[in-house]
Formats: sequence, C-alpha cells, structure tokens
Amino acid sequence: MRKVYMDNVAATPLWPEVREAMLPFLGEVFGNPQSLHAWGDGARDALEQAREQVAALIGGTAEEIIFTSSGTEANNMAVKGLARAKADQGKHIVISAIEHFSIMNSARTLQKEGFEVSMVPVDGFGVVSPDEVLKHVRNDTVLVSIMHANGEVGTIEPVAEIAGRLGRDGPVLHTDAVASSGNIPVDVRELGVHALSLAGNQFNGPRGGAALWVKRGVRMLPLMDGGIQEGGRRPGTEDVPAIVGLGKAAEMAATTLTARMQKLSALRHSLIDGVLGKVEHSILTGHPLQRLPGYASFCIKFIEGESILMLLNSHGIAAASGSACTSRALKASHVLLAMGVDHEAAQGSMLFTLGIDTNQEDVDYVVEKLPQVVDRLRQMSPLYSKFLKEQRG
Amino acid sequence: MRKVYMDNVAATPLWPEVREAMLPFLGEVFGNPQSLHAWGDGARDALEQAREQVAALIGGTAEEIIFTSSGTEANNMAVKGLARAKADQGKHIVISAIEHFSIMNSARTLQKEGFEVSMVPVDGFGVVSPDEVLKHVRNDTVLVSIMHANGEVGTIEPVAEIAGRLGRDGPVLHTDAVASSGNIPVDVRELGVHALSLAGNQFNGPRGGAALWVKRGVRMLPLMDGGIQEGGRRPGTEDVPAIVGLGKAAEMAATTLTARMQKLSALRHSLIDGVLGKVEHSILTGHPLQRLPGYASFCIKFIEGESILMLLNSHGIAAASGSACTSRALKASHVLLAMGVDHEAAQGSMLFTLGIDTNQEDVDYVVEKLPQVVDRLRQMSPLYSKFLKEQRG
Amino acid sequence: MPVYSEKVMQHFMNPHNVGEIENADGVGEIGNPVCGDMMTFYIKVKDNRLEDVKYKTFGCGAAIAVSSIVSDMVKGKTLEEALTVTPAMVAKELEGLPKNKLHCSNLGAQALRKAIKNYALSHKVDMPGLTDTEEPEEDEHACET
Amino acid sequence: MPVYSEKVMQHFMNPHNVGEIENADGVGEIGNPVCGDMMTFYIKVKDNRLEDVKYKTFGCGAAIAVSSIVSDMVKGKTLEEALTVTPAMVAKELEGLPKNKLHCSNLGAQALRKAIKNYALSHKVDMPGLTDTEEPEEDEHACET
Ligand SMILES: Cc1ncc(COP(=O)(O)O)c(C=O)c1O
Ligand SMILES: Cc1ncc(COP(=O)(O)O)c(C=O)c1O
Repeated sequence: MRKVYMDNVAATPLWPEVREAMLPFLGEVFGNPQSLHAWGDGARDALEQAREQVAALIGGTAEEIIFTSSGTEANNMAVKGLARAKADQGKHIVISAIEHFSIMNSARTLQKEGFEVSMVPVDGFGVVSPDEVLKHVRNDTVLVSIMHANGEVGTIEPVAEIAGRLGRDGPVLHTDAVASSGNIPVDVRELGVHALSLAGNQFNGPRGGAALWVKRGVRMLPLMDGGIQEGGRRPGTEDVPAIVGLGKAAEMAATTLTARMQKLSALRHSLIDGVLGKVEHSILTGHPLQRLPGYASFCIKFIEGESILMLLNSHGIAAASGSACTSRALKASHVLLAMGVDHEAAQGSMLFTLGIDTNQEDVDYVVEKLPQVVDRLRQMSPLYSKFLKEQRG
Repeated sequence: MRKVYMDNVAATPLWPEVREAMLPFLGEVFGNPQSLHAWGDGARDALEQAREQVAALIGGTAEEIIFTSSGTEANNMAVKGLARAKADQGKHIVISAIEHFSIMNSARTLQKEGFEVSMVPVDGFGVVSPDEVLKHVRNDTVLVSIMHANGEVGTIEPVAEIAGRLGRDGPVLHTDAVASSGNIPVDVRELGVHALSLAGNQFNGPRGGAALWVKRGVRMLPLMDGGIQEGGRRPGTEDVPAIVGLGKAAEMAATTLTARMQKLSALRHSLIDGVLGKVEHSILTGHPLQRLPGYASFCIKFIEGESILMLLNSHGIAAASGSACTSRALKASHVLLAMGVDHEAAQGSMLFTLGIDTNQEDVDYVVEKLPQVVDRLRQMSPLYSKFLKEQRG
Repeated sequence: MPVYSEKVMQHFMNPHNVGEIENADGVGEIGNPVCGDMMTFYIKVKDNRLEDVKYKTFGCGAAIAVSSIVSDMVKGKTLEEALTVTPAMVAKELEGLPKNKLHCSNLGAQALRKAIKNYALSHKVDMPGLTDTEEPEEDEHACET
Repeated sequence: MPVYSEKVMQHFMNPHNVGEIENADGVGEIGNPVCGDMMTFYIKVKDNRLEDVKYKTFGCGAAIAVSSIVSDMVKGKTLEEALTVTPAMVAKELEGLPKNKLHCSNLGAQALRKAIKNYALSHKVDMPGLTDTEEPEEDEHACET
C-alpha cells in the first residue's frame, strides 16, 4: 500500500543532513558545553555554531537566541517572562483568539496572577486585523502576542503591519513563529517584533531543539530557575544534539526556502483544487492566499474528523483534524470556531500538511482516496441522510 | 596522549545500546505520539514503553511518570508545582543548604511569591540530618525537598529516614535524585517520597530525556501551559528520541547496576587512596562511605581549581571543580561552604566522576599526573610559599 | 490511532447492520453533531423481539464501533433482554474503550433504549420502567463546548 | 576551557618570570585567596628601571597569564613607563579576555603598581601621583562571596 504522510504540522522527518550533523553528538562528542576541558570545548563550539545558524535564519544576532526544549516552552517563557518583567508598568496583555494553547493558557495563568487579557477576534479567514489589535491596546498594555502563522489553517498574520501600528513606544510585541519559521521568510527586523518563538521540529529539525529570540535590551524573567546556562535565562544542561540539529535545520531551511515554497505551494494548490472539486460540501478553511505553502485545510460536512482520519489511515494516508473527537479534551478547534465555522462543520475539519518528501503522486492519491472515504462515512451519517431528505423534500 | 574522561557528572557518553535504540526515531519513526495514524502509533508505543522502563527503574508506575526536558525542569516543576498547589494550606517550604541551583533558585522564586523558605544545614560530610529537617518543619510547611545525592561531593542523604520522621500526615516530600538515579538503587516506595526527579544524562542516557515521578493522587500545578501532552501536566510535542533513549538507559542502568556499583566503588577507592597518598595537603570532601560509587572529590590546598583543570586538560584528563573561578558567577561552591570548607580551600576543589568507560589505567594515569600538576601550580603559588615559610620559621 | 482494541477496529472498518429501516417500528436518536457524536437507531419488532436493528452514526471511530456492536448484541433478542444492555457491557464486548471515549458506549445503549421506547409508546405497549419514566438527560461528557 | 585566546594559553602553559626575588626592592601583593585570585609581584630596580620582575600567582588561568604578560611588558622599563600599563593594555596584549575574567587584568596592573609604590616608599623616592596618593581599593568584582 502507498504511504502518504501529510501531517507535517505534527511531526516532520529529519533532513538527512540534520541527522548526520547530530550523530557525532550522540557518540564521541558528548561533552557538556560548560565544562573546562577538551570534551566541553567540542560541545561549546557546536552550541555556538548552532546559535549563529538559528540567528541567521531569522535575521537576529546569536546573543539574542535562547535555546528551549520546545515551541511550547518558548511561548511560555515569552508570554509569562515578558509580561512579568513589566508587571510594575501595567498588567494588561493582548493576544489573538487563534493563538496556540501554549499562548492561550499562559495568558490564562497570567490572568490568575492579576493580569487582564484581551482577545482580538479574527475574520472568516483567520486574519487578525491590525485595526482590531490597536483597538485593544491600552495605556497599561505591556505585551501583545500575535502569532506569525496559524498551525491549524495556515493563515499568515500581518505581524509587520501590527508592529508598525504599535509603533516604537508601544508595548512589547511577541510573535509565535513556530509554524512559520523555516517555512516562509521570517526576519525579526522586518517583522519589527521584540521576541519570536520557533521550533526545529516544524522544519525538519529535531524535537527538543527550539528557541526564543529576544531583542537585545528587552527584559524578560526566566521561566525556570537554576544554573547559568543560556546566560541564566534558560538553565539546565544544554541538549547539544538537539541544538546542533536545530542549527543545521535552520541552515538547510534558509538555503532551500524559495524552492521549497514554490514546490509546496504548487502541490497544495493541486490538492485544494482536487479536494474541493471532488468532495461535495467541502470548504477551504483559512486564507485562500496568505497561507503557509504546505497547508491545505478543509471542513467536510456531515461527517466527523476522527473517522475520516481512521479510514485515510487504512489507505496509508496520514493527516490531522481539529474535530472534538480527535482532541483529548473533546473540544472542537478554537481556531475554527473563532473564524466563525459552526460547531457541526468544525467536526469535519481536515488538515493536510505537505512536507519535503511530498510529491504529485501523493497528492493524486489523496485526491483519489479522500472522496471514497467521505462517501463511505456519509453513507452511514444520519446528518447526511437528513440533508438529502430535506433537499429532496 | 592518553584521554581520560572523569567528568561524568557534567555529561555521560551514551550507552551504545541507547544510541541504537534512539536511531530509528531520528529516521523513519518520526511521528507525533498524539497523531491519529500509523506514524503516530509507532511514536506512541515507544513513548509508553519508555514510561514503563523509567517507572521500573525507580519502582513507580508508568502513569506516575512525567517526562521533562532536563533535571532542572523536573526540579522546577516539583518545587514550584507542588508548593503552589498547596499554597492555600500553608506557605512554608524546607530545603537543604546543599540543593542544586534548580531547587535553590526555585525556592527563591517561591519566596518572592510570599512563601517562607527554611534551609536545613548539613554536617561536615554534607549529610542532612533527619533531626535537623524535623526542627524546621512547621504546621504550615507544605513541601520538603531534600536531594537524594549531592552532585558536587557525592554524599547520599538519608531520605528514607527523613520520610519516616515526617510521617504519613507530614508535608509533601520531594527528592532530587538526578545525581543518584541509575547510579545507586532508587525506589520511590522505599524512599517514601511523594515526588522524585531524575535525568537520563546522569546515567548514560541522552540530554533532553528526564522525568519527574509524582505519586498518584499528589496534586501539582504545571510549570508550563499548553496542550494535553503528559496528561496536561507537561505540554509540548514529546521529544520521542530523547525519551526512548531515557527509557533504554533506565533499562540498562537497572540491569547493570550492581556490577557497575562494584566496579566504580573499587576504582574510586583506588583514586581516593592514590590522590590522598600522593598529594600533600589534600582532603577528601563529602562522606567517606555514604557516597555515589564513582565520585571522588577533594580540596587541594594553596592552588585554584580552574588552573588545575587546565593543566589536567593538557594531559588529556577531564574533571570538574567547584572553585569560584570555574563558575560563571565567580562564586565558590555553596555546597562546600555549607559543609564548612573555608573559602580558600574551596578554591582548590576537584571532582573526578568515574563512568562506565573508566578503568584502572585511567585511575593510575590521574594519580600519576595530578601530583605533577599540583606541584607545578604550588611552585607559583604565593600561598604555598607563605605556608612553607611559616612552617620553616 | 486512539488506542482502540482490535475489536473496535474490526467493527469500525466493517460495521454491521448500517442503514435505515423504512417504516421502522421504533426510532431513537441521540447525541448532537455539535458535540461530535450522533446516532439514530431503527428497530423492527416482531413477537416482542428485535427482528431487525439498523442505525446511522455520525462520529468518531468508537461511536461507529459502538453502534455496530450494539446492533449485533440485541438483534433477535426480546425487548426486555435488549433493555438489559448497559454501557459497561458494550465497552466490554468491544474489549475496552479509551477513557475519553467511554461516553460513546452510553450513547449506543441510550439510542437503542430510545428506539424501544419510541416503539412502545407508538404501539401502545406497556413496558414498566421504560414507558412510565422520563428518559435520563443525555450523557453530558460528550459535549463541553 | 573558558574561551581563552591562544596568547593566554601560551602564557598559562609557559608563564615567564615566575618566582620570587630575594631582597626585592619592592613587593606588591593584591587579591585574596577567598576571592579566588592572588598575586605577589617582586621588583628589582636599578637606575630607575625594572631590572627584574618576578611574581607568584594563585588563581585561574587568566590570572597566571596576566601575571606573565605584565612581567614581560614592564621588564627593563623605567618606573614611570611601567606605571602607564593599564588593565586594558594587559587585556589587549593577551588578545582579549573573557568578560568575567577581565578583573584579572586589573589585578596584574595593580599588583605591579603596589610593588613600585612599595619600592618608592621604602627607598624614599618621590613619585608624584603614586607616593602621595592612597591606593584605590582593590577591585571588587573578583570577590562577591
Ligand atoms: C503555532 C504553534 N505554536 C506553538 C506550537 C507548539 O509547539 P510544540 O508542541 O513543539 O511545543 C505549535 C505546534 O504545532 C504551533 O503550531
Ligand atoms: C543533584 C542535581 N540536580 C539537578 C541537576 C540539574 O540537571 P540538568 O543540568 O541536567 O538540568 C544536577 C546536574 O548535575 C544535579 O547534579
């Protein structure tokens, strides 16, 4: 059976070059970068090289990079650390309604600490309008966090515009660029932000290698306490193999970016056209153009995401859904609901995320199999039979 | 030149079996354990197997294991999460004076949140006496955190006794077993604790793979906010390769424990005898018997640790020191000072940590080279010439 | 996959008795698409026995497997026998369900019960404990929107 | 290793002019073992020149390299020339020092200055700006115990 992996938002395969770069650090080069001997030297050199590579990917400087264990950790550190560092100047923060849970729930924790949180709504395409952001900013707003691209529908947000509108004297601006970094151009100076989160596992780097970029001079309290690693801002023995992998992935991402974007956009177009053409009562979610190159997301009416995924899996196809049943908490995606998708349609959400190994045959295979799967589930759906009866009658 | 690595507290080489176990997860088995398809299944099975392996190492159950990215993170989560969860019952915690910075500084953060922190002193061997702990416990004490073994002098603490004295209705008891787990027997039921931190990189597992064991039913607030991984207690995409490595290392550690302890204790004895015999004015630090098998720690008078390390390195030998100069903060080890070692002697602290690859020739080589290094530095030490003059005069 | 048993997978991949019964003697619908799961059971009754049982289901893998196994479990049984089917029996028959999918087993038993009640009421059959009681509120775990 | 320059490593591995001078014309001691670094400089003065300079040093690699380079830099110089040596010059001569080791370069310059002052005072040589001023307090960065 053909195997088609279209769940690159959940996990990406390592670039072979990344794997190669990491292997020595699982072998002979096992030292601790803090150690005062040759083993430490090897590890420290690698750590600092990775810092340069990551900085280069996003147009920052090496000293501004703090390595973390995940995008979630980077987001927690940013939201809590930046807000808490300014708590004496104000206790209000602004986020969008479609942020990742690591931002949403960090904001909720700040709420418990006495911060007020304003949530900026989005339009039907999942776009956060700069005007709306501005409306929510107050005198005591110390932090604004608006994601660079959404991980469920792929919509790219106008972060540079938001930064421009907030102005030089505005609050600290953080952007969660976990879904976008390595996949579209990300430049911290062009974006005009003060802090930016990224994670290697979103661009064919390893898990465990992520980073928070914090602009020089911006104050942030650490999330964890401990020793002096990462200048005391993120203590704990550095995960050198993962960081080396992140660095190499950053380098690979930078050099392959344009070609990859072109290839993935073309494949994604083909997938979207195929699905919308062959599956009746399906809609595209997210912005039709301002979206991550490899993201094809839909709502397929009358059926439910988990069962679609299970049948796709039986055809060797991997994808994701934002349905209630596919979430442990049994809640439909807050992103889709914020975009105005109704609860029922949200149950049929499907997200195909294409990656470096995806080719046209994969797309064709999905476009062939998905309609069969949808048909089969609709045959047993009480909603679909009701719909047909209503149509007839 | 011979290469002798005796800094296993800073970093351990991976067991070849651990490396082998990890490799597939840097290759084909790259899925996300939360995903609903075959790729996710492979990752999830591996994750749950690792959970069993780690639980087995410490006598816990798999559901009680929370994977973290480091010992530091596990300690932060434990101290902050356990204390904050009980803040309504009392705001006092007890730690020892020789805890790792991740505990010390987490306690300091709690202090800023209104908790009171009592610090239990240690004796000259670095032992925390159960009596002393009891003296500091009050009605409003909600958490006691006493490390299982110290990472700078290797002293093993009487945690089971402390647990016994605290009794069934006492405060929550956490132990930082990062230095001990995998190196000596650790059994959470025998220790009688409620929570325990461990890290794979202390027993030839990978960086990025660590864990907090929390006894079933004990409440803890999470350190990070985000999705539903680890039952919501530690969100963020799971670092499957590191966790698989941790699991395999736990298994390896368990099966090789007795033999390893015997071998390392014998080598350590030989090293200690050699150093104390050949280096005048050197003393052993830590407990002479109740210590981690591979830990040989000394204070060498009249000279300073960093320069010792640099000269040892020039002979191919890797070790560590707790001198002020070797720390970024330029402070002498708080552990040595708490044990009553004076500041001057603490500058000459040396820690040799033996590991799975250490053999008798390595020990002999260190016993041959260290006295030469010490002599050379004493020749240029003003303290040593003063001492000699005083002795003569 | 959610950690589904082989039995669940079998029933999901090949659900038995899917469909509607025209002129059914009883129909029971439960759940709500908003919550992610919805089942409609159709029954044909002859001589107080479930001569035929069919259903349509919108929902996750567990919901579909539950519908299928419930239809198997009760087909040919007397109405009274069918009413003794509990969610626990359904879950057991499926060799277990993940904790967060247990509510699906409730839905199956409840939809069937509703269909039988619908039959009894519409055919004026007195069934103590069923026709003389209010149905319990639908299981709420399914829906925390 | 701390990120030491090659020059630091050379001087550390092969420090020049280590030792004491018996019947030195001036001795200057600075630092404190409690803080981790201590230097004693010995000078021999002839015709207002540093005919010989030796030292003993307790401390980190940087402290030893600093002592060595300072002794090189001033040997044979007049006292006035020697006094113009600043910590920045020392650090530069060593091709840089890690930020947290910069205080070591202060120690070197200060120890030498103390030795010259000791010579001037004991030999009743008037040196404006030196013998008529209080020594600044020892650099405090070295010691935050
Ligand atoms: C936009 C966004 N932010 C944050 C995260 C969290 O990343 P992680 O699970 O690796 O911590 C994700 C994950 O997909 C994401 O898409
Ligand atoms: C006793 C103890 N606790 C905690 C830690 C912190 O571990 P990590 O640096 O891996 O986070 C260490 C590190 O050596 C340790 O020895």
